[in-house]
Amino acid sequence: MAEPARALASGHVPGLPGLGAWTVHTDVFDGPLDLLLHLVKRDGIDLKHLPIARVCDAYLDFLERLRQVDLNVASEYLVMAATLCHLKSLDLLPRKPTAIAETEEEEEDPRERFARRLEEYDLLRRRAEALDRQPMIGRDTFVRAQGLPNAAEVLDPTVDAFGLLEIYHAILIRADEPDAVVRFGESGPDFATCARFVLDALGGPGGTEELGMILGRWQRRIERVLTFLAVLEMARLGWIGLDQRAHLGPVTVVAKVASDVDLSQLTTWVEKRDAPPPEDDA
Amino acid sequence: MSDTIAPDLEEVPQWVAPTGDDLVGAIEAMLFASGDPLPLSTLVDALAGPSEEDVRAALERLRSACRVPGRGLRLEEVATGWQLRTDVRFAPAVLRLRGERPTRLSRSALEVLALVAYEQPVTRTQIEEVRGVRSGPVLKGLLDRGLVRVCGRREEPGRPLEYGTTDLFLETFGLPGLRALPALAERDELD
Amino acid sequence: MSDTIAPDLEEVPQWVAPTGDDLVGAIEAMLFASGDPLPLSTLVDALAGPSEEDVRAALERLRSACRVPGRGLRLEEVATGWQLRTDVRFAPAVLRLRGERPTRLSRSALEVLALVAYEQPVTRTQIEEVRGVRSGPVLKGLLDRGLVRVCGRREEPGRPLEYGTTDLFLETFGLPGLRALPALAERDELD
Repeated sequence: MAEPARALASGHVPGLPGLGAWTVHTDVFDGPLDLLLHLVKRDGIDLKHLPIARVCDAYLDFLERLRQVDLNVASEYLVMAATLCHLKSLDLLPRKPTAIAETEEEEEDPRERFARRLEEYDLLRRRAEALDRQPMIGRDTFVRAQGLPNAAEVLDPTVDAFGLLEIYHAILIRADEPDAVVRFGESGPDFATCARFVLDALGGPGGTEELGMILGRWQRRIERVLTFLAVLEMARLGWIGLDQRAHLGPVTVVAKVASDVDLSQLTTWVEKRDAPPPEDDA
Repeated sequence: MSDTIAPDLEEVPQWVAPTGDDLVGAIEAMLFASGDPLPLSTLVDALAGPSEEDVRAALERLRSACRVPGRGLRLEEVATGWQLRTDVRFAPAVLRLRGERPTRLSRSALEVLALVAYEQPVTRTQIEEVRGVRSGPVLKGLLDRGLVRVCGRREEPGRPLEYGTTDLFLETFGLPGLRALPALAERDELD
Repeated sequence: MSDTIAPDLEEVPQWVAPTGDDLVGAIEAMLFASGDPLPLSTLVDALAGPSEEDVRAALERLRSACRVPGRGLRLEEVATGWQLRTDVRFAPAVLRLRGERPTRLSRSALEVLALVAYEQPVTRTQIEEVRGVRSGPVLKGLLDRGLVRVCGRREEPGRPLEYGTTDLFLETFGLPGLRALPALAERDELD
């Protein structure tokens, strides 16, 4: 960016067709103030004592060179040219008497106002450069990229590689069990029988047994399922308690009633569930 | 905080707040895991034990430890807290690793950003008056990048939007606050 | 690589490869900024100067430096390269900072993961046959978490997808490779 700006400013503009892509207002100079500031610095002019006539001439001269190499000049540059010509014309008029000029700031000479504006822009430029010298993320310094989750952050402390092995082992044992087969034509297992089976296994109040062990005694999947449902129902009724000490650990069933408890409540529930839907009254 | 973290004593062992070397190490781990800047208060709360002075002292120890030859990180205090960052000396190595060119702001963007930063709150009209060119698209770009935000409306005809900088701006330029902006008085710039 | 990184000599200064302390520092900065594990070859390529032996020696120096009291990070060589991570000793502090409990995998997820780990490559049908339940959603969850990946198609009718474990799986369970998965015989020895 700095290179074409220098080329233009020094007047050594190679008027080659290949350079037609240059557009002054966007690429080379960032607006007329930027161009003006560039000319002022190039010529070593003190911003505090801005010679409007000289600056105006330099500016017009520069625009003329741009025109000669057939570069488009944006309208804001032409507005600035008009402003400068106006200010230059003021130089030809006598200055207002000092007494009047001192009355109010509103009476400030437009040339001074213009010089102040250029100073203000110069300050902004310096501030922008100072900001640019700050270490910037993405250029001078980098923060930590979020990569794969950190093992220390995601690892379930209860499962390590050996835990994984235990689980694999358990699946293998389960898979070795006889296939769960439903035999048609055979009388199906009975919900109450399965409930009684659990209560018998527990052997009265306080008796405990691992749920997995109880279920494992059945050969067929349908019996295991019914027994599991019976356990849930009895837990709901408060006949038994379920206890799991560790996450993913074994579930222990604790009896709270005698093993010969009356199962009618349970069977009522089962019969209700199994009863055919009531006839439509219509 | 500890209530939600240790609801089950059987599973989560009692928290023992780190001290000494371990406090420094724990803070380094926390800053690393966070990535984002961490306010001092967040560290103090999470560590639940060491005083604010202890944590601050540990942060200073960590900052010094990063200055030892052979280290590639720096501990910086920015607007929103403490953050680990790569040492500026190693920016070329990081860029080569990423196969990236450095993120740069155009001069227009830097000008608008500097104006917003030093003069906030400012309106778009003010920006355009100082720069002498239309600045809408550049301003929009800075809004999109999250470096500038709308911070209000000026009570004047048309009620124009006022713009200011964001925390991300301070973070991006490694500034603890707006006061840390490089001081450039009008006088200095003429000297 | 350097061709794409330094297309403009005016803007990007000539690369001077770091040596000595600076090599260690540069590597720390690169690992920090990367996040993901970096293979040795990637580091060597990006550094464009030090030999593979130099880089390996610098990595070892960095690893030792992380073991000094007061450090909270560890340099580890995992399946896909070198990675800076928080020291496991400070995992409770990191978790407290985030107000999180460790992420847990459900029993179903662990079962599927165990099957994939030990039987890979496996198809979904195989998994479902062994477990006796539909396992599609669980498998998808593991794919999303990056613990399981599609590693091929079985040459059989329907060409079902085959699944295997990922590097993240190895990292999560602290395994240097699949061979390090404990065998059933080793488990029995522990009883």
